[in-house]
Amino acid sequence: MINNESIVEEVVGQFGQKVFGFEEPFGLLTFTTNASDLIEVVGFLKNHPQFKFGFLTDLAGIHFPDNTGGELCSVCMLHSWENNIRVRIKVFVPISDPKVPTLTTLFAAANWQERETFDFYGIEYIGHPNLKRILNMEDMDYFPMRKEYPLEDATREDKIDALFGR
Amino acid sequence: MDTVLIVKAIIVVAIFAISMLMALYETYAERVIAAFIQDRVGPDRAGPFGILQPLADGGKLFFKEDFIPAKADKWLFILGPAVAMSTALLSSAVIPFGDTIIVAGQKIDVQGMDVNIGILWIFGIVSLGVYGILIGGWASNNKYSLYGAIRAASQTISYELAMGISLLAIILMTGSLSVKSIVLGQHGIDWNIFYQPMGFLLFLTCSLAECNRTPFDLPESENELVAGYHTEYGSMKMGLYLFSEYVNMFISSAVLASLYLGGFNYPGMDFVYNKLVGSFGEVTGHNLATAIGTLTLFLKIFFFIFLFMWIRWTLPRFRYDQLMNVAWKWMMPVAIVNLIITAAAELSGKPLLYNWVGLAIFGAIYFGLFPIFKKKTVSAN
Amino acid sequence: MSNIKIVDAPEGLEGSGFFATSLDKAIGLARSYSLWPLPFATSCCGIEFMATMGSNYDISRFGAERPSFSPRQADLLMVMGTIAKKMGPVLKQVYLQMAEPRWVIAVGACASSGGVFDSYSVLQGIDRVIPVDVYVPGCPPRPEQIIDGLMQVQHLAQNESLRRRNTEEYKALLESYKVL
Amino acid sequence: MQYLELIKNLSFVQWAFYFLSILSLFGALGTILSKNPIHSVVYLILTFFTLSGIYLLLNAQFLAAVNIIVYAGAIMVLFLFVLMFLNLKKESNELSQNSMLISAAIAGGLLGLILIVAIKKAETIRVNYNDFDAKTGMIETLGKVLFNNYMLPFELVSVLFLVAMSGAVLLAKREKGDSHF
Amino acid sequence: MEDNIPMAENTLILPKDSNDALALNVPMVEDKQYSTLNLGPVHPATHGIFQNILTMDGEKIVDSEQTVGYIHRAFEKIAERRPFYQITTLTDRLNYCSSPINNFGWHMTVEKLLGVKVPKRAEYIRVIMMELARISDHLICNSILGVDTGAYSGFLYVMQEREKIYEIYEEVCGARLTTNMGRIGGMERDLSPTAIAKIRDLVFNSFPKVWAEFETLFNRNKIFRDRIQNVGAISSARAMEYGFTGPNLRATGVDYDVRVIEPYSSYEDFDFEIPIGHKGDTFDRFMVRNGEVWESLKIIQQAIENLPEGPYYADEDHYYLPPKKEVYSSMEALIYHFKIVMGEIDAPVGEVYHAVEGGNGELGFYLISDGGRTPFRLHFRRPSFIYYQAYPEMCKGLTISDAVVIMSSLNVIAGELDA
Amino acid sequence: MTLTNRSRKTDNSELSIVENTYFPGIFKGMGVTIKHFFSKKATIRYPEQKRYLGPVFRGHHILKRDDQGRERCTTCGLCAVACPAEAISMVAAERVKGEEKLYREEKYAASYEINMLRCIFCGLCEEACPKEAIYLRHDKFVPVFTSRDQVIYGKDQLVEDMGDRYLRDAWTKEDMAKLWIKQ
Repeated sequence: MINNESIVEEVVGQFGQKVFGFEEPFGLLTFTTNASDLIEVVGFLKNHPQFKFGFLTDLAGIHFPDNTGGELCSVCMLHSWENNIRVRIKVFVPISDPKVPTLTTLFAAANWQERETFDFYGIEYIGHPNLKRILNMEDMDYFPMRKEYPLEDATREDKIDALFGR
Repeated sequence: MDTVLIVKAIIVVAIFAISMLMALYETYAERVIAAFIQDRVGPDRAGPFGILQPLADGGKLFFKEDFIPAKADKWLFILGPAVAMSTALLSSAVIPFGDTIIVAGQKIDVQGMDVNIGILWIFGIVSLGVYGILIGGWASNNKYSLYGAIRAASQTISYELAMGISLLAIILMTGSLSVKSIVLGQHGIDWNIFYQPMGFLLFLTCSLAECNRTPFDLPESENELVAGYHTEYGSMKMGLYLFSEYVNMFISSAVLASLYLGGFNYPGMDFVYNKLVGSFGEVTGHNLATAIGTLTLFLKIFFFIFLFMWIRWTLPRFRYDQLMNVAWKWMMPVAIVNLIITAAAELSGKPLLYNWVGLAIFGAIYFGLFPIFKKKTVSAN
Repeated sequence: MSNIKIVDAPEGLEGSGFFATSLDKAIGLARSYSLWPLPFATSCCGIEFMATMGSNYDISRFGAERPSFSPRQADLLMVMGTIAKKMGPVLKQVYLQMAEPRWVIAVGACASSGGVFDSYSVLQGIDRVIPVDVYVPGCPPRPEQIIDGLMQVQHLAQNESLRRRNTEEYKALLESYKVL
Repeated sequence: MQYLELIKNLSFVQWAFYFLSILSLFGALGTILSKNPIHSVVYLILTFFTLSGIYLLLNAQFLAAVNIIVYAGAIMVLFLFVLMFLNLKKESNELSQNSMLISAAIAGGLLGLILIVAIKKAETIRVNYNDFDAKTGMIETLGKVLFNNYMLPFELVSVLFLVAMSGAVLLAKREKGDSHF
Repeated sequence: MEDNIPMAENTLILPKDSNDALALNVPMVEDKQYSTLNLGPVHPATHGIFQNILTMDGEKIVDSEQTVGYIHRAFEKIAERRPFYQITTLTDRLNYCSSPINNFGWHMTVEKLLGVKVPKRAEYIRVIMMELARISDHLICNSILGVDTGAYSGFLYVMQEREKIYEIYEEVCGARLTTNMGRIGGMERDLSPTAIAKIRDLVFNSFPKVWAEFETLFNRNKIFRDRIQNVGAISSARAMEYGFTGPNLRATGVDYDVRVIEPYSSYEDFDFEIPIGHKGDTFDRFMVRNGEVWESLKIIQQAIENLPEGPYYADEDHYYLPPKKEVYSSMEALIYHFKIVMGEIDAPVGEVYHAVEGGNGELGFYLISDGGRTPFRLHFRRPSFIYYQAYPEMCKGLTISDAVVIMSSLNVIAGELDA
Repeated sequence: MTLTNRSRKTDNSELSIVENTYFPGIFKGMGVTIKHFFSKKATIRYPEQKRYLGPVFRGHHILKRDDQGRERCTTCGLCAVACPAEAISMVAAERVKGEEKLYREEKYAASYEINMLRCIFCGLCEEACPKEAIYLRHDKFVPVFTSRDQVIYGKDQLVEDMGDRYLRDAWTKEDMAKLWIKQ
């Protein structure tokens, strides 16, 4: 029976210090790896004969402004259907040089999700076949999901912001 | 002589006007029939029961800004709808809308002209109808239009063949190319449909294709080509295209009714004729009988128009290659088989019986042998 | 059927001076009952437009059932759903391709004002790009409200003179949207 | 004045003839003079039409109908069909304008010469109105002639067309691969 | 080339030496000219707005390039500035064909974060509503497939049934499409007797008939079959690569269904099957959706028959608004009322992923909470966005008519696609 | 790949020879449509016929008065905070002596504006209101607008008209539950 412990065991056994920060929030195994090892780790999990993490469920970016040196996080979530177990892998990169290797070599589904993350956070996926903005206009010059950018459209006129501490 | 000419002129003008009026109200009928089929009520605001709806559409289209896209070929852009409309109207000339009327002691055909190549005329005009679409679609300088035009052209050419061959069977039976004599040959209830059920189905299908109606409405299929060949047309030019489609439908229905459902013939017509002549006198009685015949024809036309719309609001449409397959691999062979059966039946001297016998044999062969063919092709793959 | 409002004949058609009625009225009536919509449906409101076209509400009663997806043939641009800033130029182009007379309905909160999406990517109301004749509130509006909007456009069409589209004010309006 | 008199006295048929002739000449000229091939085709269709009209005047109804069905209705549609696919913007004139003109002039002149000779040599058959069969040119007559006097050539031609058709089908199918050969 | 080797046109001649190669440096196959066709953004077949630039060889599609984002609305950014309960209104607009699924999916995510246990009755009501939403979603998709192939009437027949589902929504929550149904911790109100009667009437009487009729119209009609069979097929391995979920994946023959694999909201109580297809073509997608509608009906029938008695919301003062009467009378209730409305619900720190089976597949909510009144980060796993990538591969080599059909059978919802 | 034991293959049986002639499908379909042709029509002729929208439909906003005709709103601002579209704004004022007939609480809304084009009719304001002051009417829509100036509804359009009071079956869900039990 495969459970979180056996995965941790196996992954740590394979990669040692390259994987760290194991957590289990709400039963979902989460760990961190370095950008340089991401492909290897994900590929290992995908091709593992027992784990069979053959499905990339989700790929997203996160911005932690207070986490100096690793402000941007690219998180991907794998799912093993046969064993019905999920795993979440995080990669932290500095905002000054946000470079993460692409997962498109392993999962075709990563293509647009990485483009979206690039669009939102400016995380550059090395080796991505077509890394350009997907949802926003091409000529946008900032990454809107980063925390420093305001939500509101500056051109809205019909609101009084002074009310109720909004 | 003069009265005859005047009456003839009146008939011609009336046929023209009726075609236009029919086209106008076919748009209304389409809306209402579509609505009823779809559990709706259809237009009911413009006039009682929405009866003024076509006028509203026409009025709007006339006063809509008429513009020609900058990249379009100006003259051909204008020529397209004009050709479409005129070719649509032309073929009504040879359809006998009734028997004869007696005016000033002379019998006059209720028909634009009775040429002895009537069917060829219809055929020729129908084959020209595609020019309107082709020219208009090309002149718009829009890819969707071009695709629509190309589809229309290939579709029309393909279906004309099957149409022609299925018509040949009729010509074989009656030995005449004149529509009038074909109609006269189906006196009473001796209609061609009873001899040519398969030919009728073929011809019906082909007329659907020639009118660009569903399931053959690829040239203007709005989910694929936006509006097909008339994507760039607005105002009355597009109105002409729409009208020409409806005029075509009317003409097709009339041709179908004349060729297969006996035109102005109806069962018991001799009895009615004799009664009318007996009670109203020679001239009035004859004219009244003709009027009843014309009414019958129009009833048949209405039926076909309804059928066309009914089909349209039921069936999905073909894909381009399937359309071609149906034309060349299904309809053509079947039409040829039908022709052979008809020829044999004609030779046998008992056409009605032997047509059905031939069809039965064909059906038996088809349903008996088809599975074997199918297996072969499957194994070949 | 008895309680259906039927269009009255334009005034002046009755009585002796039957040509006294202006052409404007007749054409206005014709236009108002033949508003072919261009459903510019982007999101949720488009589904409600489907419901409006559906059997239960049946927009065809107003003669507006023939959706013209080609802007050349449409009289009424129904903008339904969020218009993002990326979509704005497309919308404007569609508007430009339409032939006069043309009307625009902004259906729903997103199209009218941006609605709940007060964000960097959403256009805060399509009236920043093209002139709008009727705003329909709701998110999405019920079919009844969409029909209300359509009837409002019918009202506008009936009361519009034939020459309105040539007037200076109208040109100035278009000029202000830089669409002339 | 004399001409005016003449024009006045023209019968309906003659009027129609002159009208159609002028129109057909106009169409023919348009065909060769217009720059846009599509326009040329449209002019050519017009020419076919007027020619059909002239056939009708000659009481050759069948010929008129067939002319429209086959030429205007089918062949020209295909022409137009093919032309639409072509990229018309590109000038594909390899010959210069001058050499084209010269060669066209020579060819046209030769053709004209032959025509003149032929017409000069030709005997005009005068129709005897008394025993002229009004049905000449009608389908019945045509059919009888075709299937009696010219039975063999007619059948041969149909066989030829069949061969051509099957050949065309085979050629068209070849594109897919060599499995059909 | 004086040698007398008979040369067929397509015979490939191998160069003998470099000189010969130069002489043969003529393209053997004429360079084909491709045209491009712009399918969208304003095209009737793109229900919702996205663009496909198709490279066409005649009627054949050689390649296509997609542009999305025409209704990008920045859900995730807005969500970072809104209290949890207001995000429900955003989820309404994700996949607007099946809003209740999104609503409840979000509520369940937050409940998972807060550790709220929802009573059985609320879960059953949720199941009923979610399955109704699934039906209405599949209705739209399948009948639009009919519209795209040219048969319009079937669409209007089933839209009447959809209208009935709307009426049920209206009875339950007060809106038709963007339902904003349910609250964190349960439902905002119980099912009314009218609503129950309407649901019963729908699932036991009217709907099965109409759906059977719809199937007669389409399932065995050869024209329709020919249009959709063997069109846009994708293998299950490829589909997995592309992250397909939901009916589109099941059409390829993989029976992955979140409702069964990771049952939520009491789905384990119900007996239903997972219809799966054979080769993943458009016909399979159509049939899988058809089958799922029947299965959803079965689930609703079971749920409405066995609807448990009891409260319809979790008895959690901190998260569920107190009754209005208590707000007037008790100070405590008033404080909770203010706190909940202001969004100060003391959410724990943590990250949650919760997936539900949405109309188009696995709809996931990835929520990171830093304890504030709003999510720190909320990411929606939108199935349409992920599987729509496969579209160019699916329509390559087919005709434009097929492209349209594939697009509508994929059921790409623009709101979900662009978020 | 099968992950569960609950999967069922869909029917993809081949069409029979007869069905391959197109006719059975066509005739069946036409049978269905002609049946609908003669069936009862589902259409609601809207401006004349109106549908009952259910007891909880979220339509036009209304600021309720109590039975003495006093405005209930106390300008606490919860509705504005709860509004996801941020469409509500208000200005509070203190009630002065002599105004007890007008306002129920000590604080009242000097102005209360809702931007009707922003509003998404989610009903959160109604739920947030502790004073049962704001309601979304179940019997009335917001009308359509023809210009931007009309869209911000002030108190004159929102406050209940005592001559034409807004009534509904139940004002809170608890009342409603009681009502259902009676049924």
